[in-house]
Order: sequence, then structure tokens, then C-alpha cells
Amino acid sequence: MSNLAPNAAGPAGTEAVAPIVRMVGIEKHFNTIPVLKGVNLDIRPGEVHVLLGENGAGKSTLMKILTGIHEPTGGEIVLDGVSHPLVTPRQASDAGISIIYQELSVINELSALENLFVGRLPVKRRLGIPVVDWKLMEAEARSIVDRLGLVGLDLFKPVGEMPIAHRQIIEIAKSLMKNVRVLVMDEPTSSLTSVETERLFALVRQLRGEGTAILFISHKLDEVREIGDSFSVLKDGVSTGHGRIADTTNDDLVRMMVGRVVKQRFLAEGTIDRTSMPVLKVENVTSADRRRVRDVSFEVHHGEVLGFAGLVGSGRTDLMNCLFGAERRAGGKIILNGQDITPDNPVEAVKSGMAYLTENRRQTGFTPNFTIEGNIAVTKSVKDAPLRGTWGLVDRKAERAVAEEQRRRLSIRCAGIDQSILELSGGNQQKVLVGKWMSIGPSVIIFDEPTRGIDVGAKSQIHEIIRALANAGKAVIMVSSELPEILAVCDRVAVFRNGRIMDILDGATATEESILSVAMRDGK
Amino acid sequence: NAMAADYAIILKTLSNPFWVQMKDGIEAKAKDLGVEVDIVASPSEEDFQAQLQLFEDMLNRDYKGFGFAPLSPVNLVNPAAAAYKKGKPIVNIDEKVDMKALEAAGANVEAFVTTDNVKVGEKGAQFIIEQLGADGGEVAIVEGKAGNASGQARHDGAKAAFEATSNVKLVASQPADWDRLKALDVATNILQSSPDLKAFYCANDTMALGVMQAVQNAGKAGKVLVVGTDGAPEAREMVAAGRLTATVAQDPGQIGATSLELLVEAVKAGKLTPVGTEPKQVAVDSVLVTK
Amino acid sequence: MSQRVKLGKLWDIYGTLCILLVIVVLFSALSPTYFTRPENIVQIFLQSSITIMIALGEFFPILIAGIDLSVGSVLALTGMMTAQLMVAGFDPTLAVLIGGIGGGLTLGAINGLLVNFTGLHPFIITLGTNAIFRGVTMIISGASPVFGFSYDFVNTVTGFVGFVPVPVIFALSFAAVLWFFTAKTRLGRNIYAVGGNKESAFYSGIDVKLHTLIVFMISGLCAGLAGVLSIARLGAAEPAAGTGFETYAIAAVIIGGTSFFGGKGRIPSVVIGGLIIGTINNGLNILRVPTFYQLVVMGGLIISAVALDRLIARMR
Amino acid sequence: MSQRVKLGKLWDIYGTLCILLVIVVLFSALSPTYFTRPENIVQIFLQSSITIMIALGEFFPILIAGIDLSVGSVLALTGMMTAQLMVAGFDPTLAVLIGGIGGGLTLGAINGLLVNFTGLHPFIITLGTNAIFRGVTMIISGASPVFGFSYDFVNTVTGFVGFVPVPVIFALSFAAVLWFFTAKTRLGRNIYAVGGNKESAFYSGIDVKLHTLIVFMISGLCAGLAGVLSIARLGAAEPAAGTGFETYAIAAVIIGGTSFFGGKGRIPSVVIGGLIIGTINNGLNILRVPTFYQLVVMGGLIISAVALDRLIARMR
Ligand SMILES: Nc1ncnc2c1ncn2[C@@H]1O[C@H](COP(=O)(O)OP(=O)(O)OP(=O)(O)O)[C@@H](O)[C@H]1O
Ligand SMILES: Nc1ncnc2c1ncn2[C@@H]1O[C@H](COP(=O)(O)OP(=O)(O)OP(=O)(O)O)[C@@H](O)[C@H]1O
Ligand SMILES: [Mg+2]
Ligand SMILES: [Mg+2]
Repeated sequence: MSNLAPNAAGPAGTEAVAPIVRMVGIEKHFNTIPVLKGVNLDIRPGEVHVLLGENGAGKSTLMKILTGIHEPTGGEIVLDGVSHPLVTPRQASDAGISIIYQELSVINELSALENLFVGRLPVKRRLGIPVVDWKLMEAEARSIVDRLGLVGLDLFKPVGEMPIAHRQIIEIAKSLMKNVRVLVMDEPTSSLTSVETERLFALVRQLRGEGTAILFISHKLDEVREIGDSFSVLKDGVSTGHGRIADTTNDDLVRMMVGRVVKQRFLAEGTIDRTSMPVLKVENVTSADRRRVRDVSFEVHHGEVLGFAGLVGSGRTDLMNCLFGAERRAGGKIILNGQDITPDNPVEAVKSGMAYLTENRRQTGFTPNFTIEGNIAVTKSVKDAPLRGTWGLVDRKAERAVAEEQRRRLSIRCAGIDQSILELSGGNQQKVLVGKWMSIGPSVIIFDEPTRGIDVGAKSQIHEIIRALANAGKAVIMVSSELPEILAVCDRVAVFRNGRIMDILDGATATEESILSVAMRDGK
Repeated sequence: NAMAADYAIILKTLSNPFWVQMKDGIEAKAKDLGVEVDIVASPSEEDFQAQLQLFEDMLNRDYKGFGFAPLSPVNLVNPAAAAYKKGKPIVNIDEKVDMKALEAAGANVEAFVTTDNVKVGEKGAQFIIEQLGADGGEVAIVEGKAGNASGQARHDGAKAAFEATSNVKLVASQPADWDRLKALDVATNILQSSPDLKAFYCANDTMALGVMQAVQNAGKAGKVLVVGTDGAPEAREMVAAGRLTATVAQDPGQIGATSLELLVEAVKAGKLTPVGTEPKQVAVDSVLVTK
Repeated sequence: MSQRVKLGKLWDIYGTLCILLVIVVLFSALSPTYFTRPENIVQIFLQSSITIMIALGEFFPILIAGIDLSVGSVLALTGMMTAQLMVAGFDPTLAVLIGGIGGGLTLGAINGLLVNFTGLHPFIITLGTNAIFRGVTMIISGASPVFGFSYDFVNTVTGFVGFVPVPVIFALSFAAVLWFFTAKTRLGRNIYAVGGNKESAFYSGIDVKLHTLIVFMISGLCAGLAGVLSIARLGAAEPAAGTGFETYAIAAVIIGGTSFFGGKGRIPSVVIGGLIIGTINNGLNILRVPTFYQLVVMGGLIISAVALDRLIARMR
Repeated sequence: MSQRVKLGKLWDIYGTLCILLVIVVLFSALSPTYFTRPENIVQIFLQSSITIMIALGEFFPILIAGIDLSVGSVLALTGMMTAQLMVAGFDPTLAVLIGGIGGGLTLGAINGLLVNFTGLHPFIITLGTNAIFRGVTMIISGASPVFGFSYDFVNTVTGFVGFVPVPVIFALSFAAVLWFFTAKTRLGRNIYAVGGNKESAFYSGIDVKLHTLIVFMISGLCAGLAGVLSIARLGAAEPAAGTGFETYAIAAVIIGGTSFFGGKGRIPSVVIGGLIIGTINNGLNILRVPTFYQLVVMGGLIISAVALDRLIARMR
């Protein structure tokens, strides 16, 4: 990394600048399993450095070593010229290293404002007593939150009551509140839509201009190209490449990460017959409060993937919850192959062959006390069992076979299916959840942000699976805030706004601009 | 019924036959006398505060007089004094209130109808000592819940009596928290570690019945004496059947009836016993129930 | 819609108060003569003061998703120490400082240090110390009540200011101090952060162990002060005092809307939770509900009070 | 290193057992004559059988991050109903079926339904029903023990098979059934999933409310069976029976390594947790530790047992 050719100077000629932080020969074992095997990384001011790599390559682990959450098993960290065998969270914070974690670490019970200042609340004196200075906090917070696009956000509301995107933005804002010299962003955009992402990038550029060093982790190559100056690639715990983004093509980056070129588009090959009976027909679904989802009807035909695009908070997730019976409805019908299957709760939904990959894997997705095997097997076991999923014995042998199959098919990177799901990297956790739903052989599948945090290789695998399911005659719905993904997979795109489908566009002709213009169209 | 009854009586508890019998005795007497009486009790024998509050709350109703059986010598002194100061006669039942504390609070009772629990314990122990005769032997005490005034007094009385006798040896004194099942287990364990044990004295009958079961389980029925306290119906039945050796009984119904009678008299008399003078004392005698 | 949101927010804050009012109206209707007398209202406040004090302390361990089961024993032990010091001739103020305040802080610190050192759930730690503290109380007192201490002390603590009893003034002012503490100070807010998510708080530079220690010391302090109130009200230190009080305290805290999972709760609602328990107790006594039925009615009322609160909160 | 991982796993499984052995060795050293006698060992098992039964039930609510504070009252009420039925002339088997099993399941279902319907934390619900069930027991019995039922029943339930008491066989076989249930059945595994994360279980198609109901019914059933054991052991149904048993049950469950946060725990360790409590109780009696010191030693032993277990687990 440090031995780049001098003529490959960055935008501001940063090669001359000494690194703020150097990580040299970093090694890390979990139990006996090596995760990092001598990684070097230099972090220079005024530069956006992108860290790339497959799920489980060790990116988050490396960053957690930098911020003091994990202790490295080898190597050294040089902060401002002083070498340390490890850093503590305090040291990292004092050195101006600030991180946006991949897994949200906001405190749900606290207000947005307090989350922004947690651990360093400012105080003023009132009658000689130090009290928290809310005014000062609000003023400081308001400016940063406004810059991130959350104008008018109720800063005193507990973040637990906010949509996940807002929490992500607060997490980002939190790291920007401090006096940062090194800003680590571990997949900050995975729950953001393009609008918010743009605002974030504007801010990143400004910080770079001010001389902040930025480490950026993302699986979205378009973003990487847009914001990154230099990059390094991790593969299986070793650095396999580095350079300047501008000198590299996306295909090169993918090859460095995955070892092959991946397919990008997965639209239906033939034409879809929209005159025959639809596989799935949704009629007049309205949420119980008649506000978040209002009178939604649509059809999904044989061989078709229907996408749902829209701004954050437009109510797509609420609609999916209503379809799956996870949220009470005021009315509406769900018809599968001509048969009314309208579920009143997820048990009925699963029983009638629906699958629903939720958008928040930590909160509504995985079972943290289970192994990979348990996570994959439990839903199938519920689906197969009589008496609302309660009757019968666990068939370990069959379940292991199912879990192994999903592990292979989705190439889940793990020590084995007996590993706790908590020990997996974010992307691999997501794959386990995909595997859990694949294993029940569903007829209707709802993917809500299916590739959040998934690497390019795995992403194309999942897209391939989605396409295969559609081809096999299943009704496939995909909600995504990542427009390129929508365009890559969906044959039609329902654009959602304020709890309603505003328009359904043809996937082959739709563009990011055409979708956004509908999503942001004025009037209710 | 929003009408106030004439009298209020605050008991220690009602979740035990002894106190249920007392309640029945009071109610029967009330019928005789043609008065109305409200009988209430603390929710648990450990909750001094709740009994205090109960008395305080009763003060806010317009009763003519109060009877009270305090959970400890001092926990009801304040409300009792408040009642006295409102001009209401008060009668002390069962557990004797601390006289000095009451006097200092500027109050006096019309009568004491109380038991000397130290004597009760002594009586039970004395009976055991007599039964063991010249041979003497090892004995044990099964205590109530630690910190309970009557239980502590009974334990103290029995312990003193045992220790004053040279050929009797007190080998264990363990708590069973007034619980029958615990008493069963505790007694079993004591029998394990003291195989030569000759007798148990138990601070109440509930525990004595558990101990009796333990003795029987150990195949020592008749060989190990079990003496309880209270004279509860089941215990009396067991004594009659020869399974329990004895119980130190009081007549709770009579205690209750006497208390109410004295209270009604005091109200009729219309003036309170002045502070510092000796009130009427009715010592409740305990009798030994044996086969 | 924004109307409804506002209503919801209001309910969060005043909901518990409304439940209290419903209960008061209920009892007033059932016993118009006695329940509503001014003396009785004062009485309710007086009787609730100890529950409120303990609940104020218990609030903090629950706020960090823990619990303190030892408050009843701490009350007994601190009360006993204070009483013995006074009987031994110490000045009441000094006795309260050493026995009540010092004792409470120390016992709380023991809990906190054990939790920190062993890393065990506070439930098991305070279950153990509850037995230990009770045993020590029995040992130092020989299981007999200690009484006969200064009347000045008793009279001061159980006196009145105007028509308001001193314990009420004391409990409410202490609640006000803690309210200020939780709402306005950095330490107070940090405790909420620890309660919300210990890991996040730790990585944000909050000393979680220190805050845990402080939390248990506050709990001990409140129980210690309640111990002082209790010996003054009883005129004696009872070795078995406070048995089972943790249940009332926890109930008051939960009725006051505090979450068992940490990070959520407000001091004023805890005070109202304590008043709800006190009012139910008083009302049942005033109505002369027979003892066993009291248990049934008490249990039923506690469940319905909290259920009503949450049902309305959900409907907003 | 992989050696250490294996050791860690082993400790998870056998750790609680080792702690039990440490306690046994301790008491054996202190009382070599009496403690180690075979009769005494049998005795410990017998005395632990009711604690184990209740703890087995309590395990399930704790497994789903809840709690059941009503087990002591359920024991009393089911025991009382069974006894009254027998006294009224019902066949013992029928009485046990209706009073013990039916009663336990019903009371448990009441808890479960209330939890589901109100959405409140089980702590507050079972705190309420604990009072209610106790009150009902007092009311139906007039607060007097019920006795004088069939000796056949008493003799059968308290008899021996070989040298092993029937209650021990019963508790251990029931534990075996529940072990199988938790480890091998779908329902059992689903309960772990609910305990791990209710929301994700819900979205995975697990009927969380149904499982919650079942969990409380199991808890009620175990308490009901414990009620039957307890009246047989005593030959009488006491209205105040089981007071405070929830504390022992919870302690046994937690000593057995079950997590308060749900989703983690094993039935065999709960059995050992119950045995640890029983052994401590027995040992204290055998050593004739004086009353007041019993509390201190009991509290200290509980804390140290769990702390030791967790410290070693962490060192693995
Ligand atoms: N606490 C842990 N215990 C055991 N193994 C772990 C732990 N944390 C991470 N790992 C393993 O370390 C490897 C690297 O994980 P890491 O989270 O750093 O990957 P990543 O590059 O950030 O992947 P992703 O893109 O999916 O976020 C993974 O194989 C993971 O299973
Ligand atoms: N900007 C906002 N202001 C207020 N409430 C919002 C906002 N964004 C979202 N919400 C809340 O979230 C609900 C819809 O969230 P939902 O998660 O269903 O939307 P979504 O389109 O799936 O968005 P996401 O991409 O975050 O999943 C709204 O009904 C609203 O209550
Ligand atoms: Mg990662
Ligand atoms: Mg969504």
C-alpha cells in the first residue's frame, strides 16, 4: 500500500502526506480460526480509502481492531508515529478515530439528540450545579442532521421509534459530531436510499477537503467509484491488492475480490404472459391504521419479479408486513394461484407457502442463540409440523442435510453449520437467512432489502436465485432501496409513495431517474 | 356496607387456625353482646409496616374502640397512642405491647389479655423434661421465622428450661419458618445428625405436624417426643390419636371473647384508664393438651 | 394524526397519574364517607412514603435492566444500625449519617461491587445479599426489636409541617432531587445510556462498571433512608422489618411505566406508582375488605392498573 | 487451543455438576459422620424433589426471558384442591388429575393468557396472580389445613422403590421427559427460538403467543405436580404452603446456568441447581448452623457457587 508509484498521486497529491494511522502485519484469530493474516493498511488525511472484500474477508474485524473493540493477536498499530500492540477504545477516541459500525449501535431508548452525544454530554452550570446543556446539543446536532437531510427531525424522539434509515443517519451523524481525524464507515449506506446516500457523499467530500482521512467499506461498486480515491482489497484475511480507484475498472475490482467476473443483469429472458391468471394477486390491502398502507392492489405473473421502489418511510415494509400477516390489516385479500390464502399471522403465511426475508436481520431476522443449522432449520420444521408448527420431533439428520445444502448453495463462509450465527460476518448472516427461507420451498417470496450488506459475488448469486424462483413459477416480490439492484432484477417496478403504489414501471425501460421522479412526485 | 361497625380488632394474621379460632370467638361474643365488630389482620406475619398501616387506616373510621394483637411489642404503639388520644379505649391482645413505649407515647390500654410466650415455651420444655425423666437425653427446638416476636419468646423459654436441666442436652435449634414442609425436612436432617434425639419442641403446631411426620418417616414414632404449641384442631386430633405427644394450647376463642367483652365494658364506662395507672390484666393461661 | 401522536406522548407522561385518579375515584365512590376525608388523603401519602423511597432506589437497578432484591434487608439492617447507635448514645443526626446514609451506601456498594466483580445478573447477587443482610440484622440484634431511642428523633421525623407529615415532604423532595438528577445531569443521562445498551455505552466511553456501582449505591442509599423513616414511624427497629418490600418497590417501579429491559422510565411516574400501591392498600383497609379477599383484589388491581395503562398507550 | 474450546463446552455441561461436587466435598469434610451417610444422600434427593419439580417449571418462563412468581401459590392452591377433592370422597387418582394436573394447567393458562392479552411483562402478571391464587387458597380452605385423606395415596406417593423414594423417581423421570422435550421436539426447540428473539421467531412463523401460553402451562403443571407431592409428603394441605418457593425455584434455575435474557439453558443443569439448593439446606441443618447464621451462609454459598461456575466458564 505504501509503495505506490509516486506518479499515481491522488487528487490532492496525498502521497506526500504521512499516514495518520498505520496498521502493520495485523493478525487476528477467533478461537483457533485465523481471520486476519498479516494485513497492512495506511490511512492518510484528505483521502477516501475504500476497503473491499467478500463477506467474511475480515474488513469489520480489521476496523474493530483499529477502534479497540477487538485485540489483535499480532502486528502493531502506529498512531501518530507511536507504535502500539493494541489500542483501547479510549485511545482510539482520543486519537480522533471515529467509527460507524456495520451493526447499528445506537441506543434505541435514548433520543436522537442523546445518541449523538452519548458518553460526552456537554454540561453548563446552573446555580453552580453542572447540568446537561440541551440547548447547545440541539444547536450542534441540528446543523449536522440538517446537512444529512433529516430536516425537521424530532431530535427528542427515542430512536427506537424511528425507521431504520433514520437510525443509520443518526449513527453517521454521531461519528461526525466528534472532532474526527479518521472516520471509519463500515457499510454506512446499506440502509439508505440514493437520495440520502448523495447527501452523505456531499458531506464526505467536504470532510475530505478539510483533511479528514476516511475509510469506507461498501459492497456497492458504483458508490465506491463515486466516492473513493484509493482502495485495498482483503481476501481471506490477506491484502490482495491496492491502488487508485481511477486506475481500475469495476471488473478488475470484482476479480480481485471474488476471483471471477460476475453477471450483472438478471431480467426475464422470454416475454412474460400478463394475460393469463397471475400467480399472486393482491387486492385492496390496507393497514389497520388506514394510513401507512392504503388500498394497495397488484399482480405478480409467472416468471416475473416485481420490484418495490420508493423513498425511505414510504411504507413498503409496512405493506410487506400486511401481506405476511405480521401486521393487522383493515382489509384486503391475497390470492395465490386463484386461491384465497390471506394470512392473519405469519404462522398461516408460512403454512400457505409464503416466505418473507425481513429488512432488519438483527431485530426480526435471526435467532441469536441458535447455530447456523438451527436458524436454517427452524422455519422448515414449523412449516412441516402439524398443530401450528408445534407437533413432532426434530430430525437432526435431515435438518443438517438441509442446512449443509444451503451453506453450499449460498457459499456461506463459516467454520461449519454448528457455528453460532453471531460469529458470522454481516453478509454471511444475511445468507443464512436467505437459506432459511429457501429451505421451505416457498410459493410466494418477499425479499425486503435482500442484499443489504452482501458482497458482489454473493449478490449476483442471490439475484440468480431470485430469478430462478421466478422462472420456477413462484411469485417473487423484491423491495430494495438500491435502484441499480431493482433495475438489474425486476421485470416490473412498483413505485411506492405514502402508502400507495403511484405507478408500475416496466423494468426493461425504467431508469433510476424515471423511478425517482415518480417516487418524489408531489401531491398525495 | 358503608355503616361503621362499633369496634375494630386488628389481629396478627388470619392464615393460621389459631387466629381463625380467635376470630370465631370474637364474632360469637359480638352476637351475644349485640355489637358489630370488624376483624382485620396483617397480610403476613413479617409485615410490621402493613399492620401499622392497617391500624392507621382503621383510625380514619369512626369506631368506638379498638382491640389489637401487635406483631411485635412496639410496632403498633404509635397508632394505639393515637387512638387513645382520640378518646378511644384500646385493649391489647396476645402479644404484650411494650408498656414503657406506650406510656412514653402518652397512652394506656384498658386491659391486657395477653400470653406470656416465654412461659409457653417453658411449659412445653418442662413437659418434655418430665417425660424424659431421670434418663434425660438429647432434645431439639424447631423455631419459627427468625425475628418473629412470639416465636423468639417461645424459643427463649424452651431453651432456658432445657439448659437449666443438667441431664437434658439441647443439640439443635433450627428454623423452619412456620412452614410444615420445611419442618419435615429440618426435623429429618436433625434426626440424621442426632440419632439419639429424644424430643422436639416446636414453636407452633403447623411445624409440629411436619416434625411428627418426619419422626414417623424415620420409624421413631413413639420413641421421639414431639410437642407443639397453639392447640390447633388438627394437632389436638393428632394428640388424641397418639401421634403427637402434646401441644401447649391456649383457648384463642376465649381470648378473643374476653378481649371484646373488656373493650365493650370500657366503652360503656366512658372514661379511659389514665396514663401511668395499672390497667386490667388478664393473663391467658396455657394448658398442656396430652392424650 | 399529529393530534394522536401528541395524545400518546401526553399519556406516556400523565397515564400513570390518570390510573391513580381512576383508582381514587373508584374508592371514593365505594366509600364516600371515609376514603375522601382529608386526614385519610394525608394518611395515604404518609403510608406511601416508605414505599416511594424504596421504589425510588429500586428504579435505578431496573433502569439498567437489573434488579435489587435486597432493599428490604437493607432497610432492616440500616434501621437496626441507626437504632443501635442511638441507643448507644450517639447523637441522632450522627446515627442517621453513619447507620442510615453510610450504611445504605455501603450495602449498596457491596451489591454493586459483587455485580461488577462476578459479572452475574443482579438478581442472583441481590438474592444472596438479601439473605446475608437479613442474617446480619438478626445477629446484631439477637432477633429482638431495638427501641427506646430519642423522642426528639422520632418526633422530628414523624412530625408535620403544616398538615403535611415530614416523611412525605422528605420522600417528595428526595424524588425531586432524583428527578433532577436523572433528567438534567450527565451522570443521570449516562445511566439511561447504560440501561439502553451496555455495549454501546461502553464503546462510547461510558464507564459501565462505575455507573453500575453508583446505581446500586443509590438503591442502597434510598433503602437506608427508608430504614431511618421506618424506625421513626415504628418507634423501633424491627429485625424482620421490610420483609417482602422489594416486591412492592418493584411493583411501584413497573406500574410507573419503567421497562424491565432497561433505559426507559421516569421518576415522577415511579412516585405515582408508589402512591397507587399505597392507595390500593389504604382503600382496601378502609372498605374493610376481608384479608384473603384483599390479596385477590390487590393482585387484580395491580394487573388491571398496568394493563389499562399499556392498552391505552398502545391505542394512541 | 481447540483443547480449550472443548474444555469450555464440557464445562458448560458439567460445570454445575462440579459446583455441586465441591459443595458436597465441603460438607463431607465438615461433617464426615453424618453428611455422607447413604440415608442422608437419599434424604437430600427427597428433600430436593419438590424444589426440582418447581424449578423444572420455572425454567420455561425464564427460558423465554420471562418469569413466573406464582409457582408457590399454584403449589398451595392445587394441593388444596386435590386434598379437598379427596376429602370429599373422590378417588385419589381422579383428585390428582383434576386438582393437581388440571388445576396446575389451568392456573398456568391463566398466567399465559394474561401475559398474551395484556402484553405486560410476566413479572407484573405473576406478581398479581401470586396474590390472587394465594387469596383463593385461603378462601376455599378458610385458612385451615385440610387433612385426613386416603393413606393409600400418601403411602403410594411417599413410598420407595428399592431404596429410592417415589418423589425422587417422579421428579427425575419428569426431568428426563422435559429434557427430551426441550432437546428433541419441535415445540421444545421453538421455545428456545422464542426465548432467543421473540420478533424473529414471530416472523419465522412461530406462534409466539401459543408458545408463551404453553410455557406458562408447563410451569403451572410442574407446580401442580409439586403441590401433589407436597400434600402427600405432609399428609395435609397447608394454605400457606409454598410461600417463597419461587425464590428457590428461580435460584435453582439460575444456578443451573439459565440466562435471564432468554434462550439459553439446559434441563439437567436445572436439576443440579435444585440439588445444590437442597444440599446446602441439608448441610446447614446437619451442621446445625445457628438460625441467624444460616441466612448468611445460604446467601454466601449461592453467590459463590454461581460466581465460581461463571468465573471458570470465562477462563476456559
Ligand atoms: N466474534 C467472533 N467470533 C468468531 N468468529 C468471528 C467473530 N467475529 C467475526 N468472526 C469471523 O471473522 C471473519 C471475518 O468477519 P468480518 O465481520 O470481519 O467480515 P467482513 O469482511 O466485515 O464481512 P461483511 O462484508 O460480511 O461484513 C468471518 O469469517 C467471521 O465468521
Ligand atoms: N421521514 C419520516 N418521518 C416520519 N415518519 C417516517 C419517516 N420515514 C418513515 N417513517 C415511518 O415509517 C413508516 C414506513 O416505514 P417503512 O419501513 O414501512 O417504509 P419503507 O418504505 O419500507 O422504508 P425503508 O426503506 O426504511 O424500509 C411510516 O409510516 C412512518 O411512520
Ligand atoms: Mg463487515
Ligand atoms: Mg423497508
